[in-house]
Amino acid sequence: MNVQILNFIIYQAMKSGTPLLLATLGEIYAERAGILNLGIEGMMAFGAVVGFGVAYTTGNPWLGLLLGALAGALISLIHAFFSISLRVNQVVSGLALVILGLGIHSVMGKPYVGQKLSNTITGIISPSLAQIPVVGSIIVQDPIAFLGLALSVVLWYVLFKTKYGIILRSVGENPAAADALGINVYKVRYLATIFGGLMAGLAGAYLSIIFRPSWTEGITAGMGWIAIALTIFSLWNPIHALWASYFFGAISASQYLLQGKGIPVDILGMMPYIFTLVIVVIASLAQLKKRIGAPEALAVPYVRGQS
Amino acid sequence: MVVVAIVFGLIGYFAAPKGETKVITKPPTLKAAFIYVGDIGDYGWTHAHNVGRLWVEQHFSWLNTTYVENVGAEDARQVIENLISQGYTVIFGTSFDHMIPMKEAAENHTDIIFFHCSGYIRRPNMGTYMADFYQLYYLNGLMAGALTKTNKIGYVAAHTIPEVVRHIDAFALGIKEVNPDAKVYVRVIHAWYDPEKAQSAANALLAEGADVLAFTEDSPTVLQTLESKMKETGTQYYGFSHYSPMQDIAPNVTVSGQLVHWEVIYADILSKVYAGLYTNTNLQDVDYWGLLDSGAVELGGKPGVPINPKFVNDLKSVTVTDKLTGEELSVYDLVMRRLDQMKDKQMVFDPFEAYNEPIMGWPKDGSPEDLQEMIPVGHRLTYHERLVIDWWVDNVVSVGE
Amino acid sequence: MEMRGIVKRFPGVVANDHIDFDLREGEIHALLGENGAGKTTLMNILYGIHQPDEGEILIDGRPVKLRSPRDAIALGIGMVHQHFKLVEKHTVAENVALGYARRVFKPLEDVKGKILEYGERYGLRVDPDAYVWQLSAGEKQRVEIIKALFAGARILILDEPTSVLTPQESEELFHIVKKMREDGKSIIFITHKLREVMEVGDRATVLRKGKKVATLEVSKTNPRELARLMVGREVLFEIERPEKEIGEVVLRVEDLWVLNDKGLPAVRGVSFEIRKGEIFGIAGVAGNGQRELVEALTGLRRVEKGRIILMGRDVTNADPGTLFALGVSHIPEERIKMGIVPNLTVMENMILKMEWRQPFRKGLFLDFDTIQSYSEERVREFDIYTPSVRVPARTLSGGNIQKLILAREISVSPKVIIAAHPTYGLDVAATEYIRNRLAKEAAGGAAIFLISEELDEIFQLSDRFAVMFNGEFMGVVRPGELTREEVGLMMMGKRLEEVRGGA
Amino acid sequence: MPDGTRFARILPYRVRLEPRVEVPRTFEIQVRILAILLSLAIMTIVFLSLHINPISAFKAMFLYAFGKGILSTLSRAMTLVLIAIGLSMAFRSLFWNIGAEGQYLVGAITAFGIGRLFPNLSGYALIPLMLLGGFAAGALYGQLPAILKVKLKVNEVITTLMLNYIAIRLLYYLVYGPWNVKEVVGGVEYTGYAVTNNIPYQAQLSTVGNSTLSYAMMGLVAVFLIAEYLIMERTPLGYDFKVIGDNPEAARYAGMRFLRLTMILMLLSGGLAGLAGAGELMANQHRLRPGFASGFGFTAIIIAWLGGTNPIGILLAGIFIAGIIIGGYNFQISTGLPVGFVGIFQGVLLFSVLFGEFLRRYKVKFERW
Repeated sequence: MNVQILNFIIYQAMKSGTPLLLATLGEIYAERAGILNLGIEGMMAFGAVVGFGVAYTTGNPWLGLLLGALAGALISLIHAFFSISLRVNQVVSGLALVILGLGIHSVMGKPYVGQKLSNTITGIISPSLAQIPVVGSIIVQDPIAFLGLALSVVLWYVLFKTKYGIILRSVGENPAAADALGINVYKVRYLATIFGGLMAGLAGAYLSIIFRPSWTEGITAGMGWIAIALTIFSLWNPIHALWASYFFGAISASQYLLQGKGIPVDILGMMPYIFTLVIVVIASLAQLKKRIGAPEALAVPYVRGQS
Repeated sequence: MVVVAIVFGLIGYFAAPKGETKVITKPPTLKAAFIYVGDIGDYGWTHAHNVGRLWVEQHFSWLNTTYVENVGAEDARQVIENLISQGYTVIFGTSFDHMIPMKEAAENHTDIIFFHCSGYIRRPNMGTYMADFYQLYYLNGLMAGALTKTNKIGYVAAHTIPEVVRHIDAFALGIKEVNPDAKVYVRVIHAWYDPEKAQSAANALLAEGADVLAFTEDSPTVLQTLESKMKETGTQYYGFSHYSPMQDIAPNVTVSGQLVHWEVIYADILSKVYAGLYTNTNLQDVDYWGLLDSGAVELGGKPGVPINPKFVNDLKSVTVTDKLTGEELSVYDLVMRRLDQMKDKQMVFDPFEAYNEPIMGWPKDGSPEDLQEMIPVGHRLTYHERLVIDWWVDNVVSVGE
Repeated sequence: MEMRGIVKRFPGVVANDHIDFDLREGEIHALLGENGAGKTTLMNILYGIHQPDEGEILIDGRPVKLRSPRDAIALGIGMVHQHFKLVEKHTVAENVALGYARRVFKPLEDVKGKILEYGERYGLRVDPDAYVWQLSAGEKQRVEIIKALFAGARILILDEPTSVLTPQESEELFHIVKKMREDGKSIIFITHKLREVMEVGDRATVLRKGKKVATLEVSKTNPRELARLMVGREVLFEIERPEKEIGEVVLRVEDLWVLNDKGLPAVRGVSFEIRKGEIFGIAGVAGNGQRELVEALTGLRRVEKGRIILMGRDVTNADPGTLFALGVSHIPEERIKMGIVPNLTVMENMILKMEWRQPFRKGLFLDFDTIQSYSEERVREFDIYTPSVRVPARTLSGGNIQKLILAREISVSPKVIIAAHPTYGLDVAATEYIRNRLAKEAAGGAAIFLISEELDEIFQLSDRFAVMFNGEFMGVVRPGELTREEVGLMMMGKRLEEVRGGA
Repeated sequence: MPDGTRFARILPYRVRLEPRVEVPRTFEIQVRILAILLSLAIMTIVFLSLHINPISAFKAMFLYAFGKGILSTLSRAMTLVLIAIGLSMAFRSLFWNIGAEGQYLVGAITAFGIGRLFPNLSGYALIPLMLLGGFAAGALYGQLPAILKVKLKVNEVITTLMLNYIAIRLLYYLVYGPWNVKEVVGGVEYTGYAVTNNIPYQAQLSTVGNSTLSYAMMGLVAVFLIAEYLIMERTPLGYDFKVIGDNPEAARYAGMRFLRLTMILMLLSGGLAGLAGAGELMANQHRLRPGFASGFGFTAIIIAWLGGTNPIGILLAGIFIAGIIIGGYNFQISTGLPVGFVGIFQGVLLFSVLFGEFLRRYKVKFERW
């Protein structure tokens, strides 16, 4: 395999992997707190359109990213309210969020159709470095890609090595226990859900502002669903999420290398999904074996005094 | 629900100022409706059609138009019935998907006039129209062949339907004419619109060594990818804009491209309908095939700019021989000469004519090895042969299928 | 601390009816009452889990509002719940740090030291790095107490602390509690076991049906008086045991090995047999393999090794459906979680497991007329209190739910009845009814396998019983052969021989 | 009984939620009507915030959908309801079948394949054969998630979703590959286009007038609505489904055979989606094309939830949602507003239904702090 190909795969793994990673990290935190949010697709779409709108009108991509993320957080509040306060079924609430988010994004996006961002965010431009095998394709990545990398480490540390991590995990495992120690379960869950929305919104804004700095509808193209699969595959561990996302990015990119070699395009096109299917099965097997697994209280509304 | 309200407040903020709402002023005497398969937001196919619609809307005081977007075949008939019930008497279906529903509707409503784009079924009250790019792709090919350093030229294809095959072949023929060593690599994403896939496919082609890309996908993604790759790696890449003006989106890589002017066709059709030349009984053989001579299509990545000035000199510096006259000239001049020849109604030149040597190719469902003579010397593909073209020119060496 | 005129209503019931309760510095105050008397509710109010509808709470004479445990903890109130509130997947240290880590980073460092320190001071020994799911009930309880101490509790509420402990572990607990009293802490000790009140209590408050009956100095009273106050009448310590003869072997278990959820052997080579008309009891502290044994017998858990023979037929690893069809009824430990389908009606619950059987199924369809009349008979026969058989089962009280299950399981005249903690958490009336009913069924010729943590129940009902410890039988004896204490020793892992030898 | 969720202290009241012990049937209906009204109210706010006259917007939508366009609405409703029936069964026994889209597709694909295989069979044989094939295909496609869920505890939301994508790719493969169109028009054979040939004429279901509302589909919907009711409410099978849905532990305790039951469940749920796909192909579209998958499987989820546990409810919900979709086009035509509003409407509606669910389950009590 020559250098270009190698660099391409690594480059693409990180490039298409980053939005997945961001969204997955958010979902991991939400689910660790016991909130299943299937609405990622919708939150991403909303974040994408708001982010682009802001970046476009203000000309400031960073502001776009910020508000895009906030938009994701805002819309995630709906899910938080319904699943935490109203204790409704979280699966359905999540689906509703998807439908709603996609609808809003198409309506809000209309004015920006075919528009291009005057200035966007790029990585270090250094042709000489870019040629270096492996390293080159990483160096040229944009800041947010690195942010994702850094976040997965930080979030891993916070989750497993800090007091907040203990609180978050406990709320997802046994809310009654946390409650008995005076921890506000509802607050923690709200925050976790909002954080999930924040990350999904960021992922969306990343797509519209950095991944391809121009507006076209349907920009999320099912990534939100993949993120949910990756959450399970990574066994709710931010570090696993990192390589899982990159691996998925690599797989879905490499199908184009295999084209023109006799395999039908669409069979190749199935690869990423079959792959996801397989890894989720593997993950489930792993769960059955080890004591790791979905948080005990995942998707179970907490009612003080019950259970 | 508070949140919901806030969220919609936001939409209000973003969408309200620009959110278009039709106001009907002049008393319409002809009501025409356009059915789009995609979003007018795709900045590709549907967008281009909508530009055409707006043009006629503005220029014909006697005309009033409307449109419906995101109409797939499953709903086309319902939508058509609805439009008819609202008094629209001319209905344009802009997607191949609309062919069958329109045919059925045409048979049910013989008093209504239908025009279907990119299809092949006609009825006494249903004509067809198409603006085709193969000549432009050929011209793009001439430039691509001259500019490539790696002799590897990539093409990101949405689907390998005849239209796209025709374009890729014309592109390949252009390349071959100026640079016999250059090869064409085709990557298929099986989506008319999917930026993520287009981006991956484009990068894959670059990784495989291509330095020039053309594409069929309803977004500027491929050009943007080239632009950013060029920034990152410092290598000069070349690309060709598709359907809508994209040169300004990627000014450093866009050499030329194909532009469409559906308004030309729409204006012609509608004025003829208005004048009573087209009726619900005489459309059986009305089939528009908009080429350079009609002005329905234009060379370039930006209206009025056939070639990005940035690259003019590079093209002038390469010299080739005109296979018709045998004289030496620069690729730039060749492009311009061919452009004029094809604009001319006489059609003295056509990419799909074999002049001094036969055009070799291989069947779509075959492999590059089994080459055969596809166009014998002196033959020019007939209209129908072009319409159903299902083979690749010999310098197309790798196609995802 | 003082609680005045506390009233708490829940839909349908008044859990606490104008209850006054006070606690002195450095005393152990036993809160006595049957299940459902309102003890736990009262304490949940004191701990801020519930809010009283009426009444006030004073601490050091100042009225306070307790909106959540957070408030209670702030006021130095700690509670050890009957069902431990621990995160099983986390370590002891993490469980403590959850509430009491001062530092954001390295949260475990500072708590570990103190855990060990408390271990020294009060004899609360437990390994901070152990995972909770690896701990014994006693150890878990210590973790809970440690958590309360971390909170700086001056008032410690222990809810039914001994219900999961061996007599010996209980002794340790009493020891710990007394040490804490010496430290000037006040302890509320919730229980329904008279013996314990006499042993640790300074004062005792007795509740009955949500009302306070009396508060008295333990030194100035005796078990019988307390018992009378508790149940309102003399408890009958005997139940009538109809004449019956023990018949042929119905169920034989040979060298049974079963794994628990963690994949470790929970039942290790157990063998026994039960005869027609016999009640075979299993005494022992929860978590010593009883649950796994029951699940193996009822087909809910794989048998790794050994055989189960029912009426001479090998039913090892048969599925629950088959076993039920062969006449094995199961009164599950997890009454509500397992025994009923809360949102289905009483009559639908009455035919669970039998929905495919005649006469409840006519052809493709369920015959609701038959089902209804059948259910109504059962409701009458077992005097289940319910407005109609068409209300959702979840609307029934605990006792009636248990009767519903009993009715369902017994009415099919089973050959074997597996009864796990059949009276756990039920009031005296229901308990009495169910015990009598089981005795009657045995007399009627069923073989009954009875698991219970209530030694009284074992002593009262069983013809023979085994004491189970760590997955093994410490021995099989008849009631009366051994004293409570001797049985307690066996529950602690002494084999029958040793106990006899020792005695 | 629990004290309820605490809302932010800024509220002057503490909100307590008390579970309702018994819920009268009428209340179920009231709650759903309330949900619809609520969603209309919210949409009104949305429209107003965008300076759109809500009255004219709703008129544009509903007057057409339930007036001139009623046949289109019903035709769309039939397909959706058929899917929704299966979904509501699955949801009631807690199987989150998000894969109706894929099951719908393989149903259509198989039906088409059968039609392609026996072009000369008479309609009387071919039509039932194709419908059956569609059902069978959907049913089989639903088995993998069922088995994986029971055997390996694999989350069915993911598996069904991934199978959707795979089914779409399969469709592409067939449409561009082996089943690609080959038809002669005006002496020229056309091929390579993004479509297949028509299904045999005799397999095209006859419809009311020149609408796309087919008698066969109405019949199927009627039959399966009744069937669903009987299965869920009157048979031991439905009883078992409900037990699994309400308390899986009890089902385990009762010795129910999860694998078998879940497979049967998905046989029905997936099968109905597949049948709907076949019906849509035979009644309306007559050809496969890449865009044949158009989110029906997801729309049906909303219907299943809006409709609740009662077949009439599902039917009405289906007609209502279909009305929003069909009316949505008219809404576009007459207001020129983007179709995205239809999505927003559906999202809001689904949340409103959830809100109704909440009201059905809890009494809300306000208390001073």
